[in-house]
Amino acid sequence: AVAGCAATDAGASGDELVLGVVGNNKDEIQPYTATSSASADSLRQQLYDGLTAYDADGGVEMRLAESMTPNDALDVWTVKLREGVKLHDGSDFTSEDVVESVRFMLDPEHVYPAAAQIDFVDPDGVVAVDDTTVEFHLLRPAGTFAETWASRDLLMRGLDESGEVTGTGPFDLESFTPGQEARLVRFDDYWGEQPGFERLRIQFFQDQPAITNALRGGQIDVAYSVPFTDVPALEADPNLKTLVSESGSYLTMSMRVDQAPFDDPRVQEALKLVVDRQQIIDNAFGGYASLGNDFLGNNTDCPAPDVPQRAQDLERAKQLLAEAGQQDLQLDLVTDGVFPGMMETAQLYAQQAAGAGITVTVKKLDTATFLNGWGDWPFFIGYSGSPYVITAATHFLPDGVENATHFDDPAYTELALQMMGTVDHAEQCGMITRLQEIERDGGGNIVPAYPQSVVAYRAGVEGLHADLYGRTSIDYRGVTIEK
Amino acid sequence: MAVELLAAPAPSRSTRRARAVALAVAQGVGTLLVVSLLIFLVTQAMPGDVARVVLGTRATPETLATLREQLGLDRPIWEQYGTWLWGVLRGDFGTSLVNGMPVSELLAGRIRNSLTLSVVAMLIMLPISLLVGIVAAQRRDRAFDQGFLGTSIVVNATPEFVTGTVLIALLGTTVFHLLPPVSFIPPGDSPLAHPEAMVLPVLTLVVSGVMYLGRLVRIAFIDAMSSEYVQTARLKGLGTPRILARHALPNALGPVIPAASLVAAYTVGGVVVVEYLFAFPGIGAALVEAVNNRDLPVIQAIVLLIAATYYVLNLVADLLAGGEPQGR
Amino acid sequence: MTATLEVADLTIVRDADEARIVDGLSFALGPGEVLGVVGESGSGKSTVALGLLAFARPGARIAGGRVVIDGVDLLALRGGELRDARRRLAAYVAQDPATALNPALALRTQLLESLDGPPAENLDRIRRVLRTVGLPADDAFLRRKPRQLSGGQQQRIAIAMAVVARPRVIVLDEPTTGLDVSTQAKVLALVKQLCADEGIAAIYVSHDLAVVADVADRVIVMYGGELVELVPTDALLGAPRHPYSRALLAAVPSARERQVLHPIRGRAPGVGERDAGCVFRARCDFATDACLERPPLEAEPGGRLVRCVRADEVQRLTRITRVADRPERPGLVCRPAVLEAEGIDAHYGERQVLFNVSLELEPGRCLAVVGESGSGKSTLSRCLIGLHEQYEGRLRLDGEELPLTARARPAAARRELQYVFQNPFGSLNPRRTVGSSIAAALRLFGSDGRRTGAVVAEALERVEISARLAERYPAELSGGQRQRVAIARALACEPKVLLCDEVTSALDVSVQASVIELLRGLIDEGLAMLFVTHDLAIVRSIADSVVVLSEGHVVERGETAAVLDRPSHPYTQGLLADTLELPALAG
Amino acid sequence: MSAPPRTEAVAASREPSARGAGLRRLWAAPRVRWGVLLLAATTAFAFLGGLLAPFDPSQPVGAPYAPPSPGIWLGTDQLGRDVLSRVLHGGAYLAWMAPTSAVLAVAIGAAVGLAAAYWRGWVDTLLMRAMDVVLAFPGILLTLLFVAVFGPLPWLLVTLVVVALVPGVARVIRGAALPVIGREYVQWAKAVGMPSATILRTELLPNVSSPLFVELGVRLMWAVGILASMSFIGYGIQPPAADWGLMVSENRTGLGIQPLAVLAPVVMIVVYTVSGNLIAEGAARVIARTEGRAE
Ligand SMILES: Nc1ncnc2c1ncn2[C@@H]1O[C@H](COP(=O)(O)OP(=O)(O)OP(=O)(O)O)[C@@H](O)[C@H]1O
Ligand SMILES: Nc1ncnc2c1ncn2[C@@H]1O[C@H](COP(=O)(O)OP(=O)(O)OP(=O)(O)O)[C@@H](O)[C@H]1O
Ligand SMILES: [Mg+2]
Ligand SMILES: [Mg+2]
Repeated sequence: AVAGCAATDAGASGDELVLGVVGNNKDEIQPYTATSSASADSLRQQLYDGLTAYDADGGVEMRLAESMTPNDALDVWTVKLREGVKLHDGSDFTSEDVVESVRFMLDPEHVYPAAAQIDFVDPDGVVAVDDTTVEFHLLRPAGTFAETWASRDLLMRGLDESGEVTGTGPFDLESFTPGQEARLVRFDDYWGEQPGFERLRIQFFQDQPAITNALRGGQIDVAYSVPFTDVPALEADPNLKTLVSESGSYLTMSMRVDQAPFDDPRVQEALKLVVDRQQIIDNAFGGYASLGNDFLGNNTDCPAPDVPQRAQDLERAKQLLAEAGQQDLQLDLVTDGVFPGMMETAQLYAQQAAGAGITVTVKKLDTATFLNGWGDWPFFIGYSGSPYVITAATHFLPDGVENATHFDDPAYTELALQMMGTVDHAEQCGMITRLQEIERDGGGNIVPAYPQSVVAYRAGVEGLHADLYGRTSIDYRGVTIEK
Repeated sequence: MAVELLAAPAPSRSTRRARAVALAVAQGVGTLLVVSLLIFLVTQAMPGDVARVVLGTRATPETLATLREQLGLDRPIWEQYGTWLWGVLRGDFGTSLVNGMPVSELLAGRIRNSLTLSVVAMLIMLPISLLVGIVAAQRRDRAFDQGFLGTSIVVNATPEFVTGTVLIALLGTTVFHLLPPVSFIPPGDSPLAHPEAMVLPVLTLVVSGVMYLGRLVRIAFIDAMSSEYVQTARLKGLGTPRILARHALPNALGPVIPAASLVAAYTVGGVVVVEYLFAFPGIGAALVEAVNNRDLPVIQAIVLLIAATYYVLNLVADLLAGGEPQGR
Repeated sequence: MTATLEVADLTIVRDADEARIVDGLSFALGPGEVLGVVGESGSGKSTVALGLLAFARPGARIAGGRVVIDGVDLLALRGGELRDARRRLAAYVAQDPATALNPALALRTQLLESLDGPPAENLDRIRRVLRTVGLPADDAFLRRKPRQLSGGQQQRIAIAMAVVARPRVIVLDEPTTGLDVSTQAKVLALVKQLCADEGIAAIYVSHDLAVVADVADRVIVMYGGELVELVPTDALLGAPRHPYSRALLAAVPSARERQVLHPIRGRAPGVGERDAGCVFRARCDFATDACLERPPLEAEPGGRLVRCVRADEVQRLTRITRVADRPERPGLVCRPAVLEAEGIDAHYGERQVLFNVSLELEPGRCLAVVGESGSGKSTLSRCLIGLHEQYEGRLRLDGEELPLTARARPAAARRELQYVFQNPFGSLNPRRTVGSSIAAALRLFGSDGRRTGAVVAEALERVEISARLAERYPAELSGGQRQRVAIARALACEPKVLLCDEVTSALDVSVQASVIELLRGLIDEGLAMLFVTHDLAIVRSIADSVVVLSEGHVVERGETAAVLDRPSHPYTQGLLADTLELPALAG
Repeated sequence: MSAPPRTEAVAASREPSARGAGLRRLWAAPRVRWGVLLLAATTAFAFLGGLLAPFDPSQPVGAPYAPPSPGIWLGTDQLGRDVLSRVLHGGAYLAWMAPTSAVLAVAIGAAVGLAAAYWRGWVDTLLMRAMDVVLAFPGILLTLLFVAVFGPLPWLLVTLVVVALVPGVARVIRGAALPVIGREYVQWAKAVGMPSATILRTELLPNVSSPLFVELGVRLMWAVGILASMSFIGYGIQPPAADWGLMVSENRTGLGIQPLAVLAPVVMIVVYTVSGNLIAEGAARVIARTEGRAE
C-alpha cells in the first residue's frame, strides 16, 4: 500500500524499463571480449544478433541468416542473410560485416575464447559472395553448423564509418559505464519484433542481495535472476511477480576422474549415491528444480535418456567406499559461489555426504583464486549453460577447454564427433541421448538437480516469456510496461 | 615554574611549524611509497591474475599467454612497479587491466560519490554530535544523559552492517517503502542530485558516528566544564550559554577534533561495508571489485587515495589540536 | 564604619556525607582592609574563598550562613542576580593562573566579558587597569593568549580581570604560591596598592605566614575547617594565643638567622575525621581533658577571637624562641671533596642554560644552590646525577673521574649519588608499595635478599616513618611522608652524596620543618648534600655554603652566613630584599 | 610544572594494601563488573551453547525460512536449518577470535607504545611511522588481499584484526606513557641505572594499566565488529559454519518473512560487544575519577 510513495528513480518513469543484473567492471560493448558475464550478455543481447539462435525450447531458429545450406561433404556452408537488416547507424547489415566479424573472432591476437567453438572455420575461407550471401569454407566437416552459430557468444557486429562498433539489435546504446549502468533506446528500424517500450536501463549491481532489495524497493522492474532463497520473500510482496522457466543451466559437483580417489568408479558412484536430491531441490532451490540424474543437458529439445533416476542410498555408498578402501574419505569441495544455489548445494551436499562417513569441507574461494586452479581442482562446483552440442565438445572431449573433470572416454569421443557431423536433428537427438547415458555412469559430474530459473519483476511488466536459456529477463520482444 | 613559560617570539614558532609541516609531508610521501610497494608485493603473492579472471573457465594456455603479454604481466615485477611508479609521478595512474579504461576516468565519479557521501555524513554528524554531547554533558547523570549513554553503548556495539540492514528493512523494503534501499547514482551525476539515494547510507554512517563522537564530545565537555577556567568564568558572573559557547566549546573541541578526523578518515576509507550494503557506487565497492579482478592499477590508485586522505586528515587534526604535528 | 563584607556562620559541607568542610565561619571586613587567611593544606581555605562568592565546587554545598556585601546577601541570590553580584560585588583570583585563565581565548575577550556598557568605555577601563597592574595595554598585548605570558604576567591578568568591574570585595586564593620571590613581591605590592587606592576589601588566602604578614591587616587562622584565631597581624606574630598559631610560627624558617625548626607532629584531620572535641587536640602540646569538648570562640579585646580554653597559658607560659639556637657549623673542616664538578655547560637543544658552573661537595656539609625560577638549578642537579644528556664538563667522585651520564657510570657511583625530587607526588611509583620501592633500589645494588625487609624497615625508621607503612601505597601517605620515603629510598642505598631538588617546596611549613630537620640530621652524620632551593630562609636553616645561580651563571658563592648577611652581587641582594620575612619577634 | 599540588592525600587506613590495587579499583566499578560478567556469560554461551543445541547446525530441519514452530523455536534459515541451533553454535569463532585479537593487539600495541615513549628519538619515530603506515592501509583492503592469498583462515583473520587494531593501541598507550616517563620515579629509576626492560615492566606498565584496560574493552568491541563485518561481506568465516555475522549476511533477504534468522544473531553480536563497551566505559570512569582526585 505504501508502494505508491515509493521513491522510484527519476528515469524509471514513462516508458523505461529498468533491469537489474550483477555487473562487472570487465564488461565492454564490443561483443568479442575475453570475458563472459551475465551483465555483458544482457547488454549484448540488446545490441547484437546472431546468425541463428536457440528458440525458447532449445530448437534452432534463423535470425540474421535466412538460410544455411551445406554442400554434401558438409565442409562448405552457404549462408543467405536476411534482407533489409539495418545497423544502428542506419546502414545496411551486409555479408561484409559477417566476414569482418568472423575474422575478428578467429584472430588469436584478439584472445576471444569463444572462437574455440568455431575452430572448424577457416578465417580465410569466409567469403562474401554478394551483399547477402556468405560462404564458409571449413577446415573439417561440421553437421551442427547452424547450432554452433546459435551460441550467444557468436554475435554479428558492424562497423560504422568511424570504425566504431555497432549492431543490429533491438536497442541502440546511449551510454555505458561498466559496473554501474547502461542506457539504451529502442532501435526503431529493428528487423524483428519490437519491444513495447522506448527505453531500457540496465542497472549493474555488485551483488545479488542488492538486486533483491532494489526490486522490493521499486527501483528496478526486472531482476535478471534471483537466488532461490529469496523467492519466498519476493513472492510475499504483492507488487512483485515471478516467472519460472525451465533452464538449461545448472551446476555440477565435479571431480577429476583421472585422479585418485575419483579414478575409482566405486568412489564416483558412491559420491553420486549420497545425494539426497529432493532435499537439495527443496532447500537449496526452494523447490524450483527437478530431479537431476547426473548428466548434463536437458538443454536441448531432444528427449531425455530413458535411464533410472539415481536416488540416495547411503548403505550402498558406504559399501562401495569400503570396497574401494576409502572408508573415511576427506574431500575439499571448492567453489567460488557465483551462481545461485552453488553455496547452498555445496553445504547440503557436505551434510548429506557425512551420512556415508565422507567428510566434505566446503571451500569458498574468490573467483580469481578459483579460476587460477581451474582444471586442477580435484572436486569442485562447476557450471554449464551451453547447448549440448557445445557442451559435449568443451566439457567432455579430451581437449575441450572446459573439460575440468579430465573426462576421456573413447566411446564418448567417437560418438560426440559423429554427432557433430550430423545434420539430421532426429539422428542427433538419438546420439545426444546416448552420450548422456555414458556420462551419467562414467562421468565426473554429479548433477543433483535441474534448476529452473526464476525471474522476478514488478507487476506491470507484461509479456516476459519463459526461456530455456535464461533469456526471460533480457528478451523484450513484445514486452510492455505499465507504471 | 610558570614564569619560564614566557612566549617564544612569534616568527620562530611559525617557522618551526612550517618546518614540521614540511617534514610531515615528506614523511607522508614516504609512507605512501611504502604502502604502494607493500600492496604491489602482496598482490604478486595473490593466487590468480587478471588474465585468468578475464578469460575465465574458457582460458587456454595460449590465450592466457597472449593476454598476459598484451597486459605486460610477463615483465619482471620490478619493471612493472617501476613503470607504474613513474606513471604515477607524472600523474598517470595507468589503465585498468580488465577493461583498458584509464584509472582516473574509471574512478573519478566514484571518488566524487564517496567523497560526497563522507562529507555529507560528516557535515550532518558533527553538529548533531556536538549538540547531543553538550546536552548530555549539561544533564550529566540525568535522564537524557543516561538514555544517550545507554543507547550509544548498544549502537556502538552494533556493527554498521547490522544498522544498515535494519534500516533497509525498516525504511526500504519490508516495513515501509519510503526510501530506495539501493543507492543508484547514474554515472556523471552528482550524488547531490539524488538525495533520496544518499539518505540511507548517510543515515547509517551518521547514526554510528553520532553515537561515537557524541560521547567524546560529552566527556570533553564534562572535562572542560569542570576546569578551573570555567569556574573562573562562573565566578566572573557569566551566564551558562556564554560559558558553554565561549569558554568550554573551544577547549572541548581539542580532544574531539582528532577523533572527528579519525571518523572522517574512516568514512572515506572504511565505508566498504556501507557501500557494499547499499550498492553505493563509491571507491569502497570499486576496491572490492578491483581486488576480485586482480586489477592492480585500480587497487593501487584507490589505496593511495585512501592512505593519503587518512594521512592528510591526521595531519590536519594534529595541527588543529596540538599546534604542531608530532614528529612521531 | 559599616562593614563592606559581613560573613555569618558560613557552613559548607561535603555533598556525599554532609561532613563539614567549613564549619560556621563568621567575620566582618571594612573597605580597603586586607584580611589574611592562613592554615595548613586541607584546612578549608579555598572552600571559604569560593564560598564568599556563593560558589561551591562540585561535591560540596553551601549549607548555611550569610555572606553580605554592601547589604546584599549573596547566598540568598539566584540566577541573574547572583551573576550580577559576582560581577559588581565580589571577584575571585585563583591560585594557578595557568589553569584559571581560558587557554583558548584572547586576553581582551576574557577581560571584556565581565563588563557591560559601551565597548569603547570598557576598553578604556581595561587599559587603565592593565597599566595599574603594570602590564602593557596595547592591542597586540590584548590579542595574546594566556600561554603567551609568563606566570607573573598571567597572575596580574587574573588580578586585573578581578578588579576591572570595580568589585567591593576581592578574594585572592594563594595568588603568589606559584611565583618566585621577586614576582611575588610585585604582586603583593600591587594588591596592597589596589586595596588602598580603590577601597576594595580583600581576602588574601595563603599558607605562607610571611606573605600574610606582609599584606594583611588582620589574619584568620584556620584549622580543620574552623576558625581557630582571628587577630590583627602584629598581635598574631607577637603573641599568638592559639597553640596552632604558635606552632605554625615556630615552623617558619628565617632568612636572617639560623634556627632550629619545630615541626608540628601528626597530621591535619581530613574532612569528616573530626570528633566532638577541639580539632587540634591530637597535635597539641597543651591538650587536656577539657579539650575533649569543643571550645567556644572567645571574643577578646581588640576584636580578637580565639578558640582555645588555654589561650592565656599559651600566650603567657611559652614565649616563642626564635633565637638562633642552632650552632653555626664550625668553619671549613677541609675534608676532601666527595663530588667535584668543573666547568659544566649544559644545553637544551640550541639553548645554553648553564655556563661554566663548578662546585664541590664535602662530607658532612650542605651546599645550597639558590636562584630564581629558570636559573638552571634543576638542570645542574640533573647533570650531576647523570640524567641530563646535553652537557659538558668534568665530574669527579672521590677523586675518580665520573662519566657524565648515569648509563655510563659504574654501579657503585650510581649507588653513592642519590637524588630526591621536588614533587613528592611523583617521586614514588604509585603502583608499588613503599617497601617495594625501597626494596627495588636495594635489589639493584645486589643486597642480600633475606635482609631486604630489615634494611627497608631500618631506612624507614631513619626518616621517622613506622616500618608498618612499608605495606602502604604512596596514595595512602601524606606529602611529607612521601618525601620522607623518597629520602629513605635514597638512604637505603647508602649514598655519599644526596642531591635534593626543592624537596620541601610542595610541603606545608609544618611538614617542611620536619623534613629540613631530618636532612640536617643526616648531614651531621656525614652525608654530603646539594640542596637546591629558591627560598633563602631554608638556605639559612640548612646550608653551610651557598652558590647563587643567575641565568645559568654562578654569580656568587661562599659560606651561608657570609653570603646572606653581606651579599656582594646585586642579584643576590635583590633576591634577599624580595624574600619576605616574619617581622622581628617580641621577646 | 605549575603550582605544586599541596593537597595532603587521602590518608591512611582505608584501602587494603595489596598488590594490584589498580585492578581491584577497576573491578569495583559496577560497569566493569557488569561488562566482565556479561563477557564471561556470552563467552560461556558461545563455547558451550553448542551442547544445548537441539539440532545439528548444518542439518536442514524444515523448509527454508520457516516461521517458528514447536521444537523449532526460532524458525529456520535460508537453507531450512534450525536458527536456534545455529545461534547456539554461532558464537564459537567470535568468542575465541575476538578476545584473542583484542588481547594480542593490546599487548603488541602496548609494547610498541611503551617502547616509543620510553626511548623517544629515532625508536619513537620509526615505530610510530610504522604504525602510520599500517593505519594508512584500509583494514578492509588488508582483509581482501590476505584472504585472497591465504584463504579465510581463522588465525589469519585474527592477525588481520590485530594488525588493524595495534596502531590505535600503540598511540593511546604511548600518549599515556609519556607523562609517566616524565614522572620523578622513572627518572630516579634511570638515574640509579635500573635496566630499561625492568623500568618498562615495573615502573611504566603498571602505571598505564587503566588505559590498557580501557583499550582492551574498546578493542574487544571493535574486534567483534570487524570480525562480524568480515563474515558479513564474505571474507570471514565461511559457510557452512554457523557464525553470527555470517548468519546476518545469509539471511538478510529473508528479513521480511523470517526476521528471527537475522535478529537472533544480531542480538548476540550486540550483547557480546556491549560487554566490551561496558568494560571500557567503566575503566574510563575510574580513570577520570582517580585522576581528578590524586593528580
Ligand atoms: N568539592 C569538594 N568535595 C569533597 N571534598 C572537598 C571539596 N572541596 C574541598 N574538599 C575537602 O575539603 C578540605 C579543604 O579543602 P580546601 O581546598 O578548601 O583546602 P585548602 O585549605 O585550600 O588547602 P590547600 O592549601 O591545599 O589549597 C580538603 O580536605 C578537601 O579534600
Ligand atoms: N626539558 C626542557 N627543554 C627545554 N628547556 C628546558 C627544559 N627544562 C628546563 N628548560 C629551560 O632551562 C632553564 C633552566 O631550567 P631549570 O629547570 O634548571 O631551572 P630551575 O632553576 O630549576 O627553575 P625552578 O626554580 O622553576 O625549578 C629554564 O630556562 C628552562 O626554561
Ligand atoms: Mg587551596
Ligand atoms: Mg627546578
